Amino acid sequence: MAKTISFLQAINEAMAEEMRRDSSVFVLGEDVRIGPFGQTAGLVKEFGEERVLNTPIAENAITGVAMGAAMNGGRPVLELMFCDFTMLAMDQICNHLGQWRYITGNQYAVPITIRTAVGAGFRMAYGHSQCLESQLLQAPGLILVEPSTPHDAKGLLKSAIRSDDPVVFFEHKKLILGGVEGEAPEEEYTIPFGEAVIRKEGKDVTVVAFGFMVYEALNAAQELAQEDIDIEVIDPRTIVPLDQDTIFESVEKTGRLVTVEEGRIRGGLGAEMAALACGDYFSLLKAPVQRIAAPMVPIPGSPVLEDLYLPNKDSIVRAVKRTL
Amino acid sequence: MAKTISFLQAINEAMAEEMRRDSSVFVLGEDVRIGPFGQTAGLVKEFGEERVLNTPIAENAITGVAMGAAMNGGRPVLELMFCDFTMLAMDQICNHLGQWRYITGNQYAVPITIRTAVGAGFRMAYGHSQCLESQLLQAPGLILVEPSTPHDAKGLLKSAIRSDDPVVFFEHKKLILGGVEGEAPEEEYTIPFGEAVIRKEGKDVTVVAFGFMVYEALNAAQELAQEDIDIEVIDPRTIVPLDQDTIFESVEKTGRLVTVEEGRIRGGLGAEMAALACGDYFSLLKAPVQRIAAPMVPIPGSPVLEDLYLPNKDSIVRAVKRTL
Amino acid sequence: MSLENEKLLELYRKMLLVRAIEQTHGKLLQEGKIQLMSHFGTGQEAVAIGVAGPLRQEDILFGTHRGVGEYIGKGMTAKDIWLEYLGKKTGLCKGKGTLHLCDRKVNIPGLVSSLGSDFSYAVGTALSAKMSKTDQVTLYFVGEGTCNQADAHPSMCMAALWKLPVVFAVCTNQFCEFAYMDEHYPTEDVAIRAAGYGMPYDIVDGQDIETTYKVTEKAIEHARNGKGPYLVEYKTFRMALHHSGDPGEYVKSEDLEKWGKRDPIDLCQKKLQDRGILTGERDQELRKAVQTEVDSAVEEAFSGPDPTVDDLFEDVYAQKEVI
Amino acid sequence: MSLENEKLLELYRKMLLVRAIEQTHGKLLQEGKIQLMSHFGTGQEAVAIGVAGPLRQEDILFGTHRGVGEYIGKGMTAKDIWLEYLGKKTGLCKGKGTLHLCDRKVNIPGLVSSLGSDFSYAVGTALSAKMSKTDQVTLYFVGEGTCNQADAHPSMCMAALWKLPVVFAVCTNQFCEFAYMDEHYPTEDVAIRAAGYGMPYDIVDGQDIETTYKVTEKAIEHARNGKGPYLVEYKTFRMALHHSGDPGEYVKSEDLEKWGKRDPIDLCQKKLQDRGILTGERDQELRKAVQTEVDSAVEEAFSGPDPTVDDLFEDVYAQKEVI
Ligand SMILES: Cc1ncc(C[n+]2csc(CCOP(=O)(O)OP(=O)(O)O)c2C)c(N)n1
Ligand SMILES: Cc1ncc(C[n+]2csc(CCOP(=O)(O)OP(=O)(O)O)c2C)c(N)n1
Ligand SMILES: [Mg+2]
Ligand SMILES: [Mg+2]
Repeated sequence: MAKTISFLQAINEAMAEEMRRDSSVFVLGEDVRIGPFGQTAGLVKEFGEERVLNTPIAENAITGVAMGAAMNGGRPVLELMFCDFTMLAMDQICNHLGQWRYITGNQYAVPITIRTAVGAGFRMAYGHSQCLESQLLQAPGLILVEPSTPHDAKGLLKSAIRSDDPVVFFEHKKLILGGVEGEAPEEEYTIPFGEAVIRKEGKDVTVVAFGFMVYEALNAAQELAQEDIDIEVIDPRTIVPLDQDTIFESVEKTGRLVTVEEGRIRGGLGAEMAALACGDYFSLLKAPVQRIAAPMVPIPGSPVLEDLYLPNKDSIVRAVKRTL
Repeated sequence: MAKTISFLQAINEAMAEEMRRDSSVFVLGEDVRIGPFGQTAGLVKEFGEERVLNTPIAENAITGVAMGAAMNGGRPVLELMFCDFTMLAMDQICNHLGQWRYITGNQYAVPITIRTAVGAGFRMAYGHSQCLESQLLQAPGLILVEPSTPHDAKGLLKSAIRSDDPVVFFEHKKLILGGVEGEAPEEEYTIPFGEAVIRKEGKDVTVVAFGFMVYEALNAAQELAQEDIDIEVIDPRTIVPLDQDTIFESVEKTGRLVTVEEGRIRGGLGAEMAALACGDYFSLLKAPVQRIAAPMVPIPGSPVLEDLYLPNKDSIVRAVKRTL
Repeated sequence: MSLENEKLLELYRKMLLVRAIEQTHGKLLQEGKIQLMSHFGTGQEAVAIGVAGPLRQEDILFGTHRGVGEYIGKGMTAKDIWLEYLGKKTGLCKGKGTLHLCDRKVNIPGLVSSLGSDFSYAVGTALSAKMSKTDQVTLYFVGEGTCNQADAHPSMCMAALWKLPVVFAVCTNQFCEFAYMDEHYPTEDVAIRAAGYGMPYDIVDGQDIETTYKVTEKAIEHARNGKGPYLVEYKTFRMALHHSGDPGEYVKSEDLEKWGKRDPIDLCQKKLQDRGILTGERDQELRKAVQTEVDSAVEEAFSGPDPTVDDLFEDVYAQKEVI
Repeated sequence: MSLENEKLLELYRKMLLVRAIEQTHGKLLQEGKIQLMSHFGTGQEAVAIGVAGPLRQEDILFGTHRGVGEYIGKGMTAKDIWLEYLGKKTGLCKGKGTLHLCDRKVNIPGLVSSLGSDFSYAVGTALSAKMSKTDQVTLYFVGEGTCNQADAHPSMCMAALWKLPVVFAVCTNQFCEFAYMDEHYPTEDVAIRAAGYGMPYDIVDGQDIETTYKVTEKAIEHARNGKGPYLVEYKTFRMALHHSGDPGEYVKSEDLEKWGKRDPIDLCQKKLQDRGILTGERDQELRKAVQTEVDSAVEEAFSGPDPTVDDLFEDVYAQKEVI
């Protein structure tokens, strides 16, 4: 049985279901009792203030608190309101969180889920609009997830909460706040990490996009179809681990790769995919890999400039054509 | 007139000369009056405690103090002892330092130099051994410098201190502590950013390596020469801006690219260079790009494991051969 | 603590201006004419204006996200604010900062997006002032919620350790986003933390502009005279919601009622009238003039030039080629 | 404040063991047999052992980089320490942590590399203890220099706000690396900062093991009884240099002399002898036994198995395939 849920609801249900299932799961963050964007709204009613904990404004420390709780039997779901604020917690996330299991020789796992909102388009300027997923590529030991549909958001967040590895879970504001809806099973389900989905099959060019950019890529596909260009759109869903098999099976077919991300280009996931492409998969390539991403500039507050800054359907269309 | 100086001395002289030249230049950091690794040793004698400021242990805040001072006419040279600790200051470095000029519409520049030590090999384990240069690739507005010789260290650090843009300057521990020496002019000199140096000319394969890895690459070159493989070793010296011209003129000649870095592979500078290679420079490539870098694991304390973790001459030799 | 007539009148006018700017912002939002997020400082004007009032032009101010009080107090104009708010090329930040107000003319180095990241900037500007032996003071204006941010601590420590000319002005408006302060604080007051660094502090009423001005003036002179940092905590109440998207149900109506009776503009107006400085008629004129100032600023801003794609790539580095 | 004879003797033995481990570490370094960085706690043994002493096995301890005192105090063995120090596969952390000692058996969750990053972990472990309604206490042991780290602040704030069972034990050894504390602190004491959070605190002599033990015991019981966090500051002196590479000239010889007269092991030895608990002969036996324990631990460690390339890729994730 399927039902229609919004992206926001999907996140909310995933947390609620896991809190019901496992009493060691709890939610903490700044204003999570109300929910600045609404993902955690209502949880306090069902689970009480003890399991839905408002914290002071101190991102590095609350990340550490979640980590400490996880070392001692808790399974915290931490909300860092904007991904921009994960930069405050980079010491915890990059130096410790993903490394703790290893340096303690597997004595201590740190099963926490960090949920954080990414994305521009709301005229919030430089420090509330970034997509910083790729800032975490260099860190070992983390799982990085970014869903594009309510179905995936729910299934992947449930997997994240159950995971014994630390997960950073990115939620695009346009999906949370935009009222995006979709089908999801009534029944309990989870989605494993590392399995991409082909959102649209196609034979000419492989386009890999995640999060909100999946929709821009699908729009590009429609537009390109009118010129008889048939692209395949792949949504990796998890950034780490990355489903190389699905991506490069597609490239084997098309010989062409366009990577799409809303984050900045230098050292981004697109760079990593391009590097994989021209490394192990070099023989598959028939054309230069095209990277679509934001330029290496801060996000300006001006609506006009913000729109110019963002990758979108049009830049994807142009990139696809460059590969042909 | 040239003289022989050590890498450590080069750093020290660059700071001393700039402090003499410009009274707004000052040095701050944890224990800089003595100098944990010795780079700042002696400065306090010449310039006094006011211009050589020991700070409390608080990396994000001392970075912010340096930034504030720079907004108000100072030209601080901040030492963050280990690059691992730059993670504590990522909010300042990534969210603000490189973005301030832009979001203030060029009203406020933030001319600071952050010097920090990178590199493993000293059995210091997971959080005192990393090479985190590529953690800053995603941040706009920064200059990233990593010299491999005393000559370059001095000239580039002087340029960094004079730069009106924020610079992060990486110093490899093996170069600082290893007593590496080299020639440098007696006279005043600076080195512009964005100009790579060809450390060894060669016709078969282009190997790009920076920092300490330049020496591993040169050793690999010697070994490969015995098998009549003639590699070209390029030292970009600055990671941002990256001298694409020199690198890809070389690839035009060789058709083959090996990237080398001590940092971890995913999303590293090697990924970025590989992405450039299979993007704009795709037609030059005759073989898959090989990335040599550390694996996606924490740095273990065990000497045996640490040695296994590190890229070195042998892994470079193997990579070069894979391209042929 | 009473101020000269002219001074008090000027502060009153500034409070009116602040409220007019914010109300206009609210109206434009409601009418769907702009998307610009709002965090209004309604009810807190006596803190913001009182805190910035005693600063000299060469003094440095770090302000907050909440409204425009301290920016107006320090000398920014409604016109400059609106040009920037609307992201115009002719804005102070060329439309790139928008809400992140910055004005070099009056020594406001900008507004950070991560709360508390600028705690240390204020220590830094004060450090450089001390190093270059000017008598410039830095005032760091901050909400109580932000005082829990980690960097508050080493920043205050360094300010005290190095005896720097910086004043920490804490606006305790009882809220941190959607929660009362007591969900963030184990204590009633913020200011007592200063004692941990040997830093002097005061805790004062934030509704009376004469109090806020005078106490801040004292703290600033303390700092200017080389005696080191000072912390002042102003008790006030956020009559506005946190921002335009705030559900607001958590705010107790009795609090709104209680604090509403001590609106800082009303209090000041009464004082001015009681002292015979202001007639009802003059007051109406003043309010009208202020609204006109705001309206024409908004109008000019709306018709200002937008930046273009070239501007997107300008000002990242000193030289454009680096990107 | 006096302890039972057996207890005091046991603490004395542990102090001897700590010093023997550290002296042996120093010797191996000097002989060039190991490369392992050292930060010795010579002269501070009464703090480390006194602080860990009253903890139960199920209580959690976060220790410091300085020596092995608190680790021995909490129950780690010389053998486990040396296996890990030498990076052996049979070490507690399989040779991956080395200096970053961690022992789940005795509830030591590990040692961070960035000073102060674990301030918040201690709050987190205490939070989960409170949530799961155990009476487990967390003790966070820390140097005064590290108390300036930013996270000290929100961590103490949360501990007090949520009344968590955590004790902050501050070892003020007068130094932060190569500088006296006064280059880091605007105040004489660290502990007064606790008052800013409404947290009770004590400041005590760190040389007398009975004092350190008893005061810590009181703080731990306070926390265990649901009364919230407590901070204790122990005044001691770092007789060792910061680490093996420390030039050391900055240390005043009169300080070494003064504090040397109050060596915690000497003080405890005298107490034991005065009270007739320990004879000179028994003392020699004890010291010899302790050294033998250390020597055989070192020997066993040297001949322990090294990890292999497979181990390099183990333990990054719960499942290996993810890498
Ligand atoms: C680092 C960081 N965390 C969280 C936020 C989101 N945020 C914006 S305003 C605010 C509340 C601030 O409270 P306070 O400092 O008391 O100021 P007030 O809003 O009451 O004026 C929060 C949490 C932010 N901007 N930056
Ligand atoms: C974040 C961070 N900054 C700096 C260091 C380097 N460091 C190691 S020990 C030390 C001094 C610590 O002083 P204190 O906390 O008083 O402990 P003590 O060494 O005196 O025992 C410093 C600065 C570090 N390990 N981590
Ligand atoms: Mg507030
Ligand atoms: Mg100390």
